[in-house]
Amino acid sequence: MPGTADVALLRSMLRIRRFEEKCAELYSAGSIRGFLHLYIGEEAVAAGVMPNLEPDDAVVATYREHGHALARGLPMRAVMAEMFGRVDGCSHGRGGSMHLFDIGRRFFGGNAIVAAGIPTAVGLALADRMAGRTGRVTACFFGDGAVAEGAFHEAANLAALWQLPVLFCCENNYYAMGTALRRYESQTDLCLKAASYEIAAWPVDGMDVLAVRDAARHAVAAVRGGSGPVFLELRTYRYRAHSMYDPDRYRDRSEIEKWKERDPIPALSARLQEHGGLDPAGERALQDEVAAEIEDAVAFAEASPLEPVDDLERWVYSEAGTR
Amino acid sequence: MPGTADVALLRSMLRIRRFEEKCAELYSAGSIRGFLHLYIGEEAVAAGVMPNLEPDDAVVATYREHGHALARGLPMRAVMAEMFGRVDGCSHGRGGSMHLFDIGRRFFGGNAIVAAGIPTAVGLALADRMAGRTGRVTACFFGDGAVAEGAFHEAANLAALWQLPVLFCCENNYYAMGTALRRYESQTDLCLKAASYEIAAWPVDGMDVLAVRDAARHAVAAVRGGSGPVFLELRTYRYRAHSMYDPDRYRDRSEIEKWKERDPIPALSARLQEHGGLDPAGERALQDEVAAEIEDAVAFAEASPLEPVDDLERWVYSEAGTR
Amino acid sequence: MTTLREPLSTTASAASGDGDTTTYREAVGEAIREAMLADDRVFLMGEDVGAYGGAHGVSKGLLEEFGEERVRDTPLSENGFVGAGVGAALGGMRPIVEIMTVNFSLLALDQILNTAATVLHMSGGQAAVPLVIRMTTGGGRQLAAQHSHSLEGWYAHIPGLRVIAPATVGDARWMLGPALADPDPVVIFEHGMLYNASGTVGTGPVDISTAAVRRRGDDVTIAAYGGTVALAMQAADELAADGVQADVVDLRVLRPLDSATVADSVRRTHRLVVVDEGWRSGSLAAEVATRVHEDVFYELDAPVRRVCSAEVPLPYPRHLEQAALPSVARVVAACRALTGHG
Amino acid sequence: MTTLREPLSTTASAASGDGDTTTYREAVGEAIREAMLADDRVFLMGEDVGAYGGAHGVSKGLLEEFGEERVRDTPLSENGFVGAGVGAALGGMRPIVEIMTVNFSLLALDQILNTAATVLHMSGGQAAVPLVIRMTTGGGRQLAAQHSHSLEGWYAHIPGLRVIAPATVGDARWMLGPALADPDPVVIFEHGMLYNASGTVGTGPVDISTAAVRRRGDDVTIAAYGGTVALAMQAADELAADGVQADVVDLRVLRPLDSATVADSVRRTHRLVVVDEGWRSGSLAAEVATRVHEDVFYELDAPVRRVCSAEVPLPYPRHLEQAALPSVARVVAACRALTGHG
Ligand SMILES: Cc1ncc(C[n+]2csc(CCOP(=O)(O)OP(=O)(O)O)c2C)c(N)n1
Ligand SMILES: Cc1ncc(C[n+]2csc(CCOP(=O)(O)OP(=O)(O)O)c2C)c(N)n1
Ligand SMILES: [Mg+2]
Ligand SMILES: [Mg+2]
Repeated sequence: MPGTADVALLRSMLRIRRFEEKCAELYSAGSIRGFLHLYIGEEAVAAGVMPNLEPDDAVVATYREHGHALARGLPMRAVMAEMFGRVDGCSHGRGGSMHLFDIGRRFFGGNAIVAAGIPTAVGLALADRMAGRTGRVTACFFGDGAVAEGAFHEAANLAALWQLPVLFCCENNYYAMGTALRRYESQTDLCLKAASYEIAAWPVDGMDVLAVRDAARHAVAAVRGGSGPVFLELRTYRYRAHSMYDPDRYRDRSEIEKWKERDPIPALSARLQEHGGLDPAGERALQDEVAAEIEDAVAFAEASPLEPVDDLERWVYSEAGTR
Repeated sequence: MPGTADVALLRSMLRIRRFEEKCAELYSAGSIRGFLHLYIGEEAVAAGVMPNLEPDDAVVATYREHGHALARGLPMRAVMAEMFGRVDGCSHGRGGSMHLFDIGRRFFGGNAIVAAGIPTAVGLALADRMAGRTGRVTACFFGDGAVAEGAFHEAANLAALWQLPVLFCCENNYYAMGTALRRYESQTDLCLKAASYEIAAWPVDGMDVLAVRDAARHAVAAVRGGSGPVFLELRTYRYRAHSMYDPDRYRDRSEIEKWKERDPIPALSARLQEHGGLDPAGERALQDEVAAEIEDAVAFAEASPLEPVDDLERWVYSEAGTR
Repeated sequence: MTTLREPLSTTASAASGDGDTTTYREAVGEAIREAMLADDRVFLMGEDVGAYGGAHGVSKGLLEEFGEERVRDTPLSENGFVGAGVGAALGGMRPIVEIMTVNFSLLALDQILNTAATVLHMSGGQAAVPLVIRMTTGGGRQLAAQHSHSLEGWYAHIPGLRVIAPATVGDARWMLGPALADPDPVVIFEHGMLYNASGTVGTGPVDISTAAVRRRGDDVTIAAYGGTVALAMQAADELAADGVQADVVDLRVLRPLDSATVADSVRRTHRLVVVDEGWRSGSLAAEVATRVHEDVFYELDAPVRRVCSAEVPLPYPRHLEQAALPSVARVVAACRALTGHG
Repeated sequence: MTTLREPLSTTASAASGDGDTTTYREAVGEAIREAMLADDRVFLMGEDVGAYGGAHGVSKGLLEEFGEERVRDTPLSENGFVGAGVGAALGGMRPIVEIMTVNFSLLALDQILNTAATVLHMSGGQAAVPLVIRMTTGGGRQLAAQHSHSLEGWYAHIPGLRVIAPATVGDARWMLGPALADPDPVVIFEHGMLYNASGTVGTGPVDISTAAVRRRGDDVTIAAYGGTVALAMQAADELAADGVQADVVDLRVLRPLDSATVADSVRRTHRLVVVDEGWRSGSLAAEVATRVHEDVFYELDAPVRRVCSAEVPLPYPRHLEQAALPSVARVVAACRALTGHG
C-alpha cells in the first residue's frame, strides 16, 4: 500500500529531475559554467537511499551530486546559487556544480576526483567509531567507474578490516564516461569486489525507487547495528551525456530508450495513481509545487551577489577563531 | 621419483640461502649497506617457480629479490658485486640489494615500492601480446602486503581484462614488515582478490619446492597458452627480520621455530637421500660447490672497482646512440 | 579562446611553405595518427581515448582507424595503466599514455617518478623507458579546485624525464615525433584552453631541447610556456602600442630547461618577467628566475618579476578564477614596472 | 650521525632551563605521547606504527600504552589511509597520520592535494581538515633511487597546507603540539638522518610560523632546513676558523615560507647561500632565492647561490651518494666564493 512516504519519494525524484532540466537550460544560457554532470535517469537511487538516513549520519558524494544534495535536504535555493557561483550558494559559490557542501547537514561534498571520496567516508565512519558515536552511518556514493580505482579497494579493505559503519552505494550506470563497464572491468559483477573484502553486498534495481528504499533500509539497519560496512550495487542508467562536453558517441540511442521505458518517475506515479495514493490533480499539484520551487531557486540565485574579488584568497586557510 | 631436476632445485635453494647468509655477515662487516631484505625461509618459491620459465619470458620482482635473481640465472658474481655497489654489479653498482637488474636475462628488477612492479609486469605482457610474441610469460613476484595496495588491483584488472600472459606470484609470508596479514586484510584468503577479477587463483604450499614447481608448471602452461593471467598464492615464511633495521618485536619466536620445522632445504635433501637421488657425499659436494661459488663471488665483488665520482650523472638519461 | 599568432621565429623547421591552418586539437590528433601509421610499436592508451574520442576530442576517429588493440580504452586506474605503459615501453613498444588531466596524474606519480624516471638509473643504464605521457593541464574553464591545476613545475623537477609544453599548433603537431624517438620518458603538457586555438601547422619535426623566441624586442623579456604564451604575446602587443618592445620566449621545454635562451634575451633586454600559471611559491617561474639571477645577475636592471597564479585552489566563479590566473593586464603591468613605463 | 648543537637563538620558547638531552627519535615519540595523553581526539595511524614500533622507531611503546584503537597499524594503502585521516579529521578527530617515507607519499598525493588541502576552499570555508601528516624524508643512508627523495619543495607548493621541517631535537619535540592545534592540514618532514641526533629538549611550544636564526654572523647568510641545517652549522664553524662569520637561518616552516627572516639576515650580510637536499632544478631553494632577489635585490653583493642535490636519482654506493648530496665542503665553497675568501 503506497502512503505519504511514497509520495515523498515521487516528490524527491521530481525535484531532482526538474532541477537538473533547468540546470541544463541555464547551462546553455551561460548562467552555469564549468562541468555539469546530470543525474537524470538515476534519481531513484539518491531519492531511495536518503530517507533512510538520520541527520547525524554523513553523506559523501561525487561530482554528479545535485540529486544527493537535494535528497539530503540542502535547500534548493542554496544549491542553485552554488550552480551560479554566488555567495549564497551552499559552498559560498566557490565550488559550483561539482562541489556542493553543507557540513551542518553532514553533506561532505562533492568530490570530483573519481573514488577519492571513498576514503573520506571511511574516515568519517572511523571518527564516529572512535568518538563513541555509535549508531551513526556514513553513506558514500560513487560510480561503477570508481571500482577500478585503487582508492576504492584500499578504502573497502579499511572499512571491512575495522568494521566501520560505512554504506557503500555504488551507482552502476554501466558507463564511466564513454567506456562501458564490460570494456573496463574483467569481472562486471561489482558485488564480488566487495565480497573479496568480506563486505556484505547485494545488487538492487536502481530504477525502482521502492526497491532502493527497501534495500537501503535493510543495509542502513545492518550498518547502524555495528556489524560493519555494506555494499549496494544500484543498477541504474544515465539518460544524458556524461557532462555538457560529451558528444555521447559511444552508445546506441536504442539502449537509452530501453532504459527510459523503466523510468522511475512515471513508474512510481502510475503505481501511486493505481493504488490511490495520488490522483491526477494531486500529481499536477506536485508538479506545480516543484516548478514553483525551481523558479524561486533560480530567482534567488540570480539575485545573490558575486563574491568580491578582494576576497579571492579567503578559505585557503581557516580564518582565525574558526575552531 | 626424484631426478637431476630435483637436485637442481636443492642446489638453487642452497645457493640462495648461503648467498644470503653471507650477505648478512657482510652487512655486519659494513661491505653491504642500505636496506638488505633476506629471503631466507622462502627459497622454495623462487627456486620452484623459476625453472618453469624460458629465457624469453620476463621476471619482475621486489626489494627482496636476491633469490629470484639467482634462480633466474644472474651470475652470482654480478649479484654480489651489486650488493657491494661495484661497477661489475648487475646494475653497474647503482642499485644495490633492492635493484638487481639484468635486462639481457629479462630480469626487470628489483622494484622497492611495494606493488609498483605489478603494473610493469602487466605492461611487459601487453608488449608481448601487441608485438605478436605469443607464448611468452611475464612472472611477477610480490608480497602479501602488496595486495592491499591499489596498484595491485588496478594491474590485476588490466591483466584479466586484456587476458594478458601474466603469472602473479604472491609470496604470502603472512607479514608486511611487522604487521600480520590478519591485522591488515579483512579477508585473508588472497586468492579471493584475484578471483574477483576472474583470474584463476590457487594456493600453494610455498615450503615444498616440489609442490611449487608443479603448481607453477601448470600455471605457466595455462598462461603461456593464452588463456589469461593466473594467480598463485605461495604460502611461505620469512625466518629473518624484515630488513637489517628491523628489531623483530612483532612475532613469537615459537612461530618462527614452527615454520623452520618445514624448512624446504632439509626436507628436499632428506627426500632425495631417501629416494636415492643424492647420497651424503653428493650432498657434501653440493654444499662445497655452493660455498666455493660464494667465496668466488665475494672475491670478485671485492676486486671490482668503484665507479668514478665523475660519472655521477650518468644514466639519468640514455646515452646517445643507445637505441 | 585566444588564437595564437604565427611564431616570428622558431629554432625548429626552416619556417616552410606549409600554410595550412588547423586547431591545436587536430594537430595533436594528426601527430598521433602519423606516429601510429609510421611505427607499429606506437599505440595510444588512456581513459576514454577510444570510444569517446578522447576527453578533449583529440583522438576522435583513431579507434575506428586503428582498432581496439592500438587505441586502448582503460579503466579508471591511473597508476595501473601508466605503470602498464612503463612496462610496455620496457617491452619494446612506444606507448603514448594519455592521462586525462594533470589533476589525475597525481594518482600515477609514483609510477612516473619512482619507476619511469628512475629505472634507467637504478639498473645502471640498462632499462630505458621510451614512454610518452600526454596530459591536459591548466585552468580557465571554471572547472574549480580539483580540475584546474598547473603542475608542470613538479614534473620539471624530476631527473630522468623530459618535459615539454607545446604552446603553438605547430609545436603540438611536431613535437610528438621527437618525443617518441626519445629513448627516455617524455611528458607532454597540453593546456586545456589551447585545444580550440587555430594556427598554421608548418613543418616538422620541431626540436625538443630548446626554447623558442616568439617575438623580438629589446626592452624587456617575457618568458612563458604553454597556456601563458598567448598572454605574453598579447601583452607584448599592448606594450608595443606604448613603444615598449618585448622579447617573448616560449620556454617550451621545461626539462631539461633551456634557460640559456632566456639568459641570452636578458643580455639584450636587461629585464625579465616570467609568466607561469602555477601557484607562485615553488613555481617553475622561481627556477627560471633563479637561473637568470645566477647566470646574468649583473646584466639585470632590476630583479626578475613573476606573474603566477594566486595561491588559492582555483575557485569556480569566473570573476574569481580570472582574478587568480595570470592575465594580460598583469603581464603588462609587470613589464611597465620594469621598464619604467608604469 | 651529526649532532646538532644548541640553537643560538630561536624565535620560540624563551630558551628555558630544561637542559635534558634526548634523541630526535625520542623527542618525536614523546611529542606524540603527550598529545595523545592531552586530547582523546588525537590518534596515530600508519604502516607499522604499532606492533613494529614505527619504521624509524618513533612510536615504540605507544601501542602498549594506548592500545590498537589509538595506535592504528594500517595496511599498505597510502592513498586509503591518508584519505581516512582526512575523513577522520572532518569527523572531529585529530589524526596524526604517518607515511613511512616521503617516497611512498606520492601514492597519497591525490588525497593530500586534491582533498586535504582543497576541501576547505571548495566548500567555501566549511570543511576544515585538522590533520597532521608526518613523514620521513631525505637520503644519506644508501637506500638508493626509490627511497631517498627529498620532496619538501613540492609540498611547500600546495596552497592550504602548512609544511614544517623540524631540524632540532627541540623543534621535533615542540612543533607537533601547535601542528595539532592548527585547524588546517600540517605536513611534518622528519629527515631520516636526524633520528639518532641528540640535543636538548628545551621547552615549548615552538611557534610554527617563523624561521629560526641558529647562529649569528654578518658576512654571509646560510639558509637551510631539515637535514641540511647541521651541514650549515658545520660549514659556519669552518668558515669562522677563517674569520668569516655566517648567519645560519633554519627555514623550519616551508609553507607559508618565512622568507622575511632570510631577507632580514641578507640586509646585514648581503650574501646568501641556500642549502637544500632537493634536486636543484625546481628546488625549494629556487623559491627562497627568488624571493630574496625580489625583496632585497639591491642589498645583494652577488647572486644567491644554491647548494642542492645533483640531478640524479640517488645512487646506492656511498661515494656516489655523498657526491650527489649537499656537503659541508660545498656549502663552505659557496660561502667562500661569495665572500671572496675562496
Ligand atoms: C581520478 C579521476 N580520473 C578521471 C576523472 C575524469 N572523469 C570524471 S567522471 C569520470 C567517469 C566516472 O565514471 P563513474 O565512476 O562510473 O561515475 P558516473 O560518471 O558514471 O556517475 C571520469 C573518467 C576524474 N574526475 N578523476
Ligand atoms: C608503497 C610502499 N609503502 C611502504 C613501503 C615500506 N615497506 C617496504 S617492504 C614493506 C612490507 C611489504 O610486505 P610484503 O608485500 O608482504 O612483502 P615482504 O616484505 O613480506 O616480502 C613495507 C611496508 C614501501 N617500500 N613501499
Ligand atoms: Mg558510471
Ligand atoms: Mg609479506
